Formats: sequence, C-alpha cells, structure tokens
Amino acid sequence: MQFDIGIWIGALLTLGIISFLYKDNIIYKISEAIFVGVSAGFWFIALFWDNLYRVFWIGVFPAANTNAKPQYILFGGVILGMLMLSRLLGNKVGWISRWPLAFIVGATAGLKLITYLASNALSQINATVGNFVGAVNQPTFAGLVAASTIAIGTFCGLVYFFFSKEHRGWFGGLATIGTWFLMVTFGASFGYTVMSRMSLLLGRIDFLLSDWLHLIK
Amino acid sequence: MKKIIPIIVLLILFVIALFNKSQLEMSAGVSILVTILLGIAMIVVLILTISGRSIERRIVFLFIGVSLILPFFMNFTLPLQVSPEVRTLYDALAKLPKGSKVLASYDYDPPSAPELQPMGDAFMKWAFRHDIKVIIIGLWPQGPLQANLSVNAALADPEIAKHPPKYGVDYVNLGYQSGNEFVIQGMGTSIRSKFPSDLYNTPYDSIPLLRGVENFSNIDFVFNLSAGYPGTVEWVQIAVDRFGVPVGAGNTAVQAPQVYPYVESGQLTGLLGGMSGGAEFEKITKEPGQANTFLLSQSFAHVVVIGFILIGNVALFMGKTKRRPPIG
Amino acid sequence: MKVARAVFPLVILTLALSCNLMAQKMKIEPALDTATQVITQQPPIAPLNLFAEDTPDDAGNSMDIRWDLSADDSADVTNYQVLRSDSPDGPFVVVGGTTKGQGSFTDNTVKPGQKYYYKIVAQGAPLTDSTFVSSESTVFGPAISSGQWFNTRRSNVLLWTLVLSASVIFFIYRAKSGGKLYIRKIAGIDAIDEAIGRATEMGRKVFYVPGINDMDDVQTLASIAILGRVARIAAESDTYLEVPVSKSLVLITARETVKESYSKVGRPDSFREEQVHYVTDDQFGYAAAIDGMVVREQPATMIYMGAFYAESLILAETGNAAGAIQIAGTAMPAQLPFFVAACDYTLIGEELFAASAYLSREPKLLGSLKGQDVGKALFLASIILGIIIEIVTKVDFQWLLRVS
Amino acid sequence: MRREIPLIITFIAGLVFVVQYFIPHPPFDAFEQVFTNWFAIVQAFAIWLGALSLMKFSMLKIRRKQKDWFMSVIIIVGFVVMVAYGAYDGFAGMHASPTYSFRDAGTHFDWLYQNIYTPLTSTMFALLAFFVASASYRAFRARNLQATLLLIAGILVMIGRVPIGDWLTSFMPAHYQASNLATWIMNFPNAAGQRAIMIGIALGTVSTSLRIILGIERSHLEG
Repeated sequence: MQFDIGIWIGALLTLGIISFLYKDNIIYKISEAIFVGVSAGFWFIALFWDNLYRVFWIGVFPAANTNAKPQYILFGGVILGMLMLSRLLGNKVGWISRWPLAFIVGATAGLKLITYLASNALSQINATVGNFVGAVNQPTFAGLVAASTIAIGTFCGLVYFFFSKEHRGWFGGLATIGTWFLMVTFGASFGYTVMSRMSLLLGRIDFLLSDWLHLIK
Repeated sequence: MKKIIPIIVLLILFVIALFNKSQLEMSAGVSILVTILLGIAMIVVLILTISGRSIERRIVFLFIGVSLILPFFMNFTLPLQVSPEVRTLYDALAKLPKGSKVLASYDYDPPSAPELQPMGDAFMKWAFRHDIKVIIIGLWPQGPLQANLSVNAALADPEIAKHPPKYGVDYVNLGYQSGNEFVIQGMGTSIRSKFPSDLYNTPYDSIPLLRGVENFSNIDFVFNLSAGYPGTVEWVQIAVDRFGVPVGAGNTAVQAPQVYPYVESGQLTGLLGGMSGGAEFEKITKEPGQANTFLLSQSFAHVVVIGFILIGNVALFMGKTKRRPPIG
Repeated sequence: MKVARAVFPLVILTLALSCNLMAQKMKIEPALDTATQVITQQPPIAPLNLFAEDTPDDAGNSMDIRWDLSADDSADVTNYQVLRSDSPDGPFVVVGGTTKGQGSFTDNTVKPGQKYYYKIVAQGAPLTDSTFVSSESTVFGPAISSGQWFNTRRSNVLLWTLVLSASVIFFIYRAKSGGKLYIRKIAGIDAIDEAIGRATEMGRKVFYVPGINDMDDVQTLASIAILGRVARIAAESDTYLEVPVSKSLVLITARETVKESYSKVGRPDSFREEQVHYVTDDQFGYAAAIDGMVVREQPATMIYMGAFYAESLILAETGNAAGAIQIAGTAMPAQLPFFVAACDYTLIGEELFAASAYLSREPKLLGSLKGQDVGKALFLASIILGIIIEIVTKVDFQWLLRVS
Repeated sequence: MRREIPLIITFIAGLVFVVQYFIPHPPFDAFEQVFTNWFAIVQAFAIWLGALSLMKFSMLKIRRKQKDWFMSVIIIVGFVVMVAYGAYDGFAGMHASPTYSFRDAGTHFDWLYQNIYTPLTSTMFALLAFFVASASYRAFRARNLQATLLLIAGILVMIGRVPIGDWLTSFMPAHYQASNLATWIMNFPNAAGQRAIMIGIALGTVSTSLRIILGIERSHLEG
C-alpha cells in the first residue's frame, strides 16, 4: 500500500478538471470552485508578501545588516493605494479613487508610448535596414534572399495595417503579400504552441501514471 | 447505465493506485500493433468525415489522450539529431574549465516544469559530474524551489552520489529576488547587494563558493531557464549587452520563436526550445532523462494533430462538411 | 490563373530555401589558432595612456576608463585590474577588471561630483593561487563624473516622438474641424453590433473578457475603451452584459466605465454592480471559472479584447462549443492563430487599438487613426530610404533608428 | 472640477513619463522603477477590492440560493484557507530562527500550493493540448491561399521539431530535412511577420496613449 494524501488530492483534482472535456459535471464544478477560491487566496497573499512587505516594508525599513538606504518615496504608492480604497467608503468620497486611477493610466500611457516606439518600432525597422545593408555589403546569395525576405515581409505586413487607404490595386496587392507573411507567422506560432501544449499534457499524464498509479517508472 | 461507467473507471483507477506494484511495458510487436490500430482508427475518422458525419470533439480529445498515453508504455527510442542551437550551448558549456562558476537562473514555475525541468535536471547532473560550480538564483518566486528539484534529481544519480557535491562549496542556492530586470541590472554591480543571503539565510560572505564573486565579471557562464517575463530576453538585454557575460538559455516552446532572433545575432549562446530541445540537450550531455521518454509521445501527438488537420482538409475538398452559415 | 497565383509563392519559397541551404553548405570553418602560449615569469609591460572621463548621457554614477593594451597583451597578460582611489597616493582598491585584449571598462560605482584617481594593473602568470606577476600603469586623475539633463543619444527618438505626436494631433484637429476621412472597413468591429443584436433576440447574455493583464498594459486600456462602447450598445438594446475580470484595478475601471455607459444612454437604473465582477488574479483559475460560466449560462455572444496568453484557446474553444458568436482582438502574436481559428472575427494587432475609435465614429478619434497611418508611411519610407541611402551613399541613416 | 482633475492628472503623468526617457539626470533616471514599485504597492491595496467583489458575488449567490450556490461556499472556504495559512506561515517564518518565507518547502502554504494549486493550474494549462487538437480538426481549413500558407508553415514547424520529421524526410539531403526547413521558417518569414505586427502594435500604442494623455479617449475616467 502506497498512500500519499497530497498525491491523491492532486490526482483527483487533475481528473476533475480533465472530466470537463467529457461534459460539465459535479466534480469539475467542485474543482473549479476550489481553483477559483484557492488561486484568489494565493494571489492575495502573494501580493501581500511580495509587493506590500518585500517592496514597501523592506524598502522603507531595510534590515540593519544591509547598507541599503530607506526609500521614503515608496510612501507615494501607499497614498495612491489608500486613495483607491476610498471607494469602500461609499459614493460621497469614492470619487477620489479616480485620481490614483488617472495617475496610473496616464503614467502607463506615457511610459508605454515611449518604450514601444523605441524598442518595438524603431529598433525593429533598424534591424530590417541593418540586415539588408549588411547582406549587400557582404553579399552571399542566401544572405540576400534572407534579408530581402525579411524586408519585403515587414514592408508588406505593415501595408496591411493601413486604415485610411482602401486596399485596392497595387496597394491591395502589397497588403495581400503582407497577409501571406502574417499567415506564415501565425502558422509558425501555431506549430510551436502545439509542441508546448502537448508537453504540458505529457507532464500531467506522467504525474498520473507514475506518481499516482505507479504504472511506469 | 451511462452514469455508472465513469464511476467504474474511477474505481478501477483507485484500485490500481492503491495496490499496483508492477510496471507495464509493451513489447516491440505490441507497440507496432497498437500504432497500426491507431492509424486505422484515424482512417475511420477520415472516412466518416468525408461522408459528412463530422466526429464529435470528444472523440478528438480521446485520440489525443490515447496517443499521448500509449507511448509511455512503449520501449523504443527514435533517432534524434542535435540541432545547431543546442550544440552551441553545449559547446560553450563543455569549453568551461573545471571549477568554473556558472550562474543558473531558474525563471519558471510548476506549470511550465514539464518542458523546462528536464533541461534543468540534465544541466545539474552534467555540472556536478564535470566539477562545474553552480550558483542558483530565481527571478520567479518558485524558481529556486524548482532548482532544488534538479539538485535532488542529480544527487539521486548513483555515480554522482559516490562523490556528492558539497552545498556551499560546489553549489549554492541564493533564492528568489523580486524586481525583475532590475535584479539583473543590480547584479552587474554587486551580486551581494541583490542576494544578501542564500535560501537558508546563510550570509553571502560566509559561503565559501561565493568568495571572490563580486559581479558578472566573476561568472563564467549564465544558464537561464525561462517561461516568460522576466526571462531570457531580459538576460540578453542586460547581462549580455551591458555586462558581456555569455548567456545560454532553455525556453518553453511558446517563447522560443521570440528568442530566435537573439540566437541568430549571436547575443544568445545557444537555445534549448521546448521538449525537443530538452531531449537533444539530454542526448548531447549524455544525461538521459524525462525529455527523452516524453519525446515518443510528443512525436505521436504531433502526427495525430497533423493527421486531424489533413483529415479536416481532405473532407473540405472531397466531402460535404457543412460550413457554419454566416451571421447577419 | 488561380493555380498560378497559388503556386508562385511556393516556387519562390523553394528557390529561396535551396539557395540559402546551398550557401550554408559552402561555408568554410575558419582554421583554429593553434599557437601555444609560453608563460614566462617576467612581469608584462605596463599599459599606457590611461584615461578616465565621465560617461556621457547618464545619471552621473559611472565613469568610462580606457587604456592602451600592454605591449605584452597577446603573450603574457592574463587580465587587467582597474583600481581606484580618492587621492593620488592611494590607497587603491580594485573596482573591477577585464580580460586580456580589452582596454576599456565602465566603473558603475562612482558618486557624481567626487574626485577619483585610477590605475590599471596588468597581471601576468600566476605565482601562487592569489598572487600574480604584474605591472602597474601610471595614476590618472582626478576624474569627476556628473549627470546630464538630456540624453543626446536619444535625440532621434525625441524627433520621432514629436513627429508622430504632431501628425496624430494634427489629424485629430483637422477631423474636429470637419475634414473628410476615409477609414477602411474593419470586419471584426462591424460585427459587434450584430453580435449584440443576436444576444438581444435570443434573450441571452453577452460576455466581455478584458484579458488578463493589469492596467499597466496599453492593450487593457484599449480594451476598457472598447468596453465603454460595447456597454453602450448593450444598454441601449437592454441586453445583459457580464464582465468577469482578473485584476482588481481593471475591476474598478471597468465597473466605472460600464456604469457610465449605462447612464449616458439614460438607463442608470439597469446597471448592477455584479455585472462587472472579479474572479481571480490567476490566469488559469480565471479561465476555468469563465469556462464554467459559459457552459452553464450559454451566452449568445463572447467578446475577447485585450492581452491574452495561453488561456485564449481554452476560452475560445469552449465558447465555440457553446455556440456563441465570438469576436476577439489582441496584440499577442502567439495567440492570434487560435483566435483566428476559433472565433468568428478577430482584430489583429494594431486593429485592436483602432477599435474604440472606429466603434465610436467620433471624428476626433478617427482622426487619430489617420495620424497613425502617417506614422506607418514614415516607417515604410525609412525602410526603403534607409536601405537605398546606406547602400548608395554610405551615410549613416540608421542613426535615425538606433535605440540606446 | 471633479471631471477635470483626473484629466489633468492623466495629462501631467503622461507627459512626465514621456519626458523622463530623455533625462538621465536624477531624479528622473529612477522614475520608471519608482512607478513600477508604486504600481506593485497599489496592486496589493487594490486586491482588497477584488477579494471583496469575489466574496460579495459569492455571498449573493448563496443568499439567493441560486443554482450551484454550494460552489460559492467552496470558493469562500478555499480563499479563506489559503489566506489564513499564507498569513500564518509568513508571520511565523519572520519570527522563527532561522527565518523562512511562506513559500519555502515544508510550510502549510507550500503544501497547499504543491498539492492543490499546482495540479489545478497545470491541468487547466494541459487542457490546451485537447483544444488545440479539436481546433485543428474543426477550424484549420485551407479555404484560401492565406489559410493554406498558415497550415503549411504550421505543419512544417510541427513536424520539424520532433525526430519523426527528420526520419520521414531522411531521403532528402540533410539541409532539406524537416528540422532545417522549420528553422528557416522561424528565422526569416516568421521574423518578418513578427516585425510587422510589432511595429503596428507600437503605432497603435503610440496613438492610443496620445488619445489618453490628451483626454480624447476618456471612457475610463468619466462618471
């Protein structure tokens, strides 16, 4: 007799979730409810210790044996958080919670505007130009083909995203080539995703067959 | 009647779980027979689909389940070619002289373990066998605990167990630190400032392995296992681009396509992508493990998925599958 | 003709492949340098011309140090150590080092405004475990670091930011003042009205899933903007809209947004708080819960807008099996194929960000799309111009695009 | 005024966080990290609202005795158990010697994590394998040239990443075998498509962010 209560619970929950594939049933419902409750609790606690304790508390009151300086600026986050919770006090005060929200939305917009422009757009265009110029300067046929594949693909793919011009004629032709490249990209992602997902299922099957049923080593 | 079947199945499983002590294995003949049966079943599906009777999705589910489970009991291995990006990583590791210090960053959590744990296990076994010192950290909270699983797997190896590596001298686990890419940034100046003590609260300075380890310039190689953010991209952008330490990585298959450009440009010293990357790494390091046993199932599953795509398409061109009417 | 069109790209692909692979075959491995080193016990010749200066374009916490390699670099030197002191006479402490062949180092541990003195030690063969034969350069100093107020290496990004912002703002104002705008049809967005209409007819719910990222992702911001329009359509047609969310800040924002939409169309009383509810922060816990809701409540319409990861297919397949009309939009490339496969309509990448503008039909919002297109045209032009200019004139066009 | 203040805050915050990118001088150099930290702290506060919403939603179901109200009881119990043990382990760990974290192996929290949370989340993740297969059968049809390209690329990559692929194509010269074809697709056409999408997303982000900063897109702040 081998009996490990943890493995049994794990196995039952695993079967419970998988049973959803057959149809919705009571075991799935219970597993789902446990999942929602436990995971909400998990993140609640994780945010408490990782964000509030580790980031804020340790940041403001660093341990004595490290020579870190207390970062009083972190109180700003607490103030924002408090304002956010003002919503709990009802509609009379609750509108204040829109201020921290406005700050977060504004800061996110500003931050992402610049980082996306720099690291998504400019550096990708730069790489496309760089690849091509590099291939021309040291010409090999394969290098040229590769660099032009990338340059043409990027160019036509972008054409597809034009909103203010009708996709017709030569412009439409470029957009169509663009969609070809997008589709190959999706296909490649699809292939890799299949591989990844199968591996995950293998992990679960291995758990059931080996840890629970002891059918394989 | 229908309601009783699942209960019976469950009961059988319970009995096996409680009392089974023997392991199942199919002989080569049975394996081939099973494979042929699976193929015949697919052909039946094809015929049904062409004749306009699309099979239910639950049958598709069953196919996937069966084609993943059966190979676990089969006993043959497929020839495996080691791809160039895996070889690059191995060559970089193999070039390290004895006593080199490798920083192993485990940046994933249990859901991604099936793909990344085999890589971690193979790496740890290889490192212990070849007298490479390993410094473990994690940018994901669960990472260092996954690393401990790898250490345990390595210590269970009978040959390594004869001369077991010493904690604190041959390997050390510095635990998790929050702050994502800022942790890597900080380690560039001082590893001590980011990891003042190890996982068991031993102060940094009283760990023999870390004597003289100030920052990346004292690290010979970084081995990163990554399932997302923060992960390989951040290691490349900061540790490689700013501090010049070589980084090799293992990634989940989903993430690998986004990391390929860095391999191509040489910023990343080798890449293990998904289960097949893990299997190739196990092969080249001669540390066979889980990825190799999974690979057969993986191959079966790919073939079945491709089979279903083809069946669906053959049916589209030859048969009478109903298309969903457009809405409006 | 059709066949030719289909075969053409395949032929090209095969040709390209074969050429590429042939060329790869022909690559020759460079011969290995087999010269062996003789380690002598002589100290290496000291490095010369040590120079230290403030690292430009930074906060003032680092110093660039350069030196000419020792004349013995290729033979005797194993590595260089960088030493620093507050006074020219020492004591000097090691702040870092480089391997042989590398004559520059950035000291990241300086304080701005303070005087520092540096010297370099070239180390040769080891005598014992911790001592080496070595020789020192002359001391350089004082060097002072300082912080700058503008990062000149980023002036190109500033230029782009200004140009793009200007074009977006320009078209917003032009649209406001009545300028005509053509915006192409975006099928996925046009379908939203119909999809909600279907839910109204069937008397079933509409689910709106705003993705699993928090408010610090622009995709979520875009999703909230779309939610505002969707809620308005739902409120007008008196269809029950349910929004399960996975992040608390999204909960707050989405609830406000939906509430506001209801009161905008004059039905503030039909809004109920529980229409927008939090499930769990957990990716798969969230997916499991929505799966359960979909199977049990059989919504007529599912709308997925925002940042999605692996849960995309779990949700979309379950929604599909439940027979819901599904419209998705995300900028996550890895998830797009699955949304394309399992949903009726999918907004790809940039289309997600255009959706709220397109749905609102407000001229100023549509104007911003036009401005966006100007940006796209500029990017396309820089790909072509960049390639031509660099090849023909060797001018460093890439300066405009380099990000550091 | 109530309406204007949030818009002004958004505008100023947006502008400051654009400008900080160009100023290396303190204190601007630390703005991004400060925002990251603040955001983390706000998240920790905000989750109280989320948890309350979950509890309220569940309570409502129980009080109204809606169908499956018992599941709501399980949700509440699961939440409370996890939070209680997490809090207990965290505080106990701080005062123990040597100290430990609530996540360390051997704590109650870790037991719950390993035996309840991990199987559930891994299995939910693994369901994708089934859904991928059913989507392949049902939805990936070569209806037109675009869809055909998607399929061909997908199949080549899938077959190229397992040993069976090279085995099936072993009659071809090594460079034409499945794994090399897959690598070629990943490196070139895939990279091109990824780039086009990334650049498009960047432009969409710039334009959306501008609309928000300028207060033209304000559905999130109204009311």
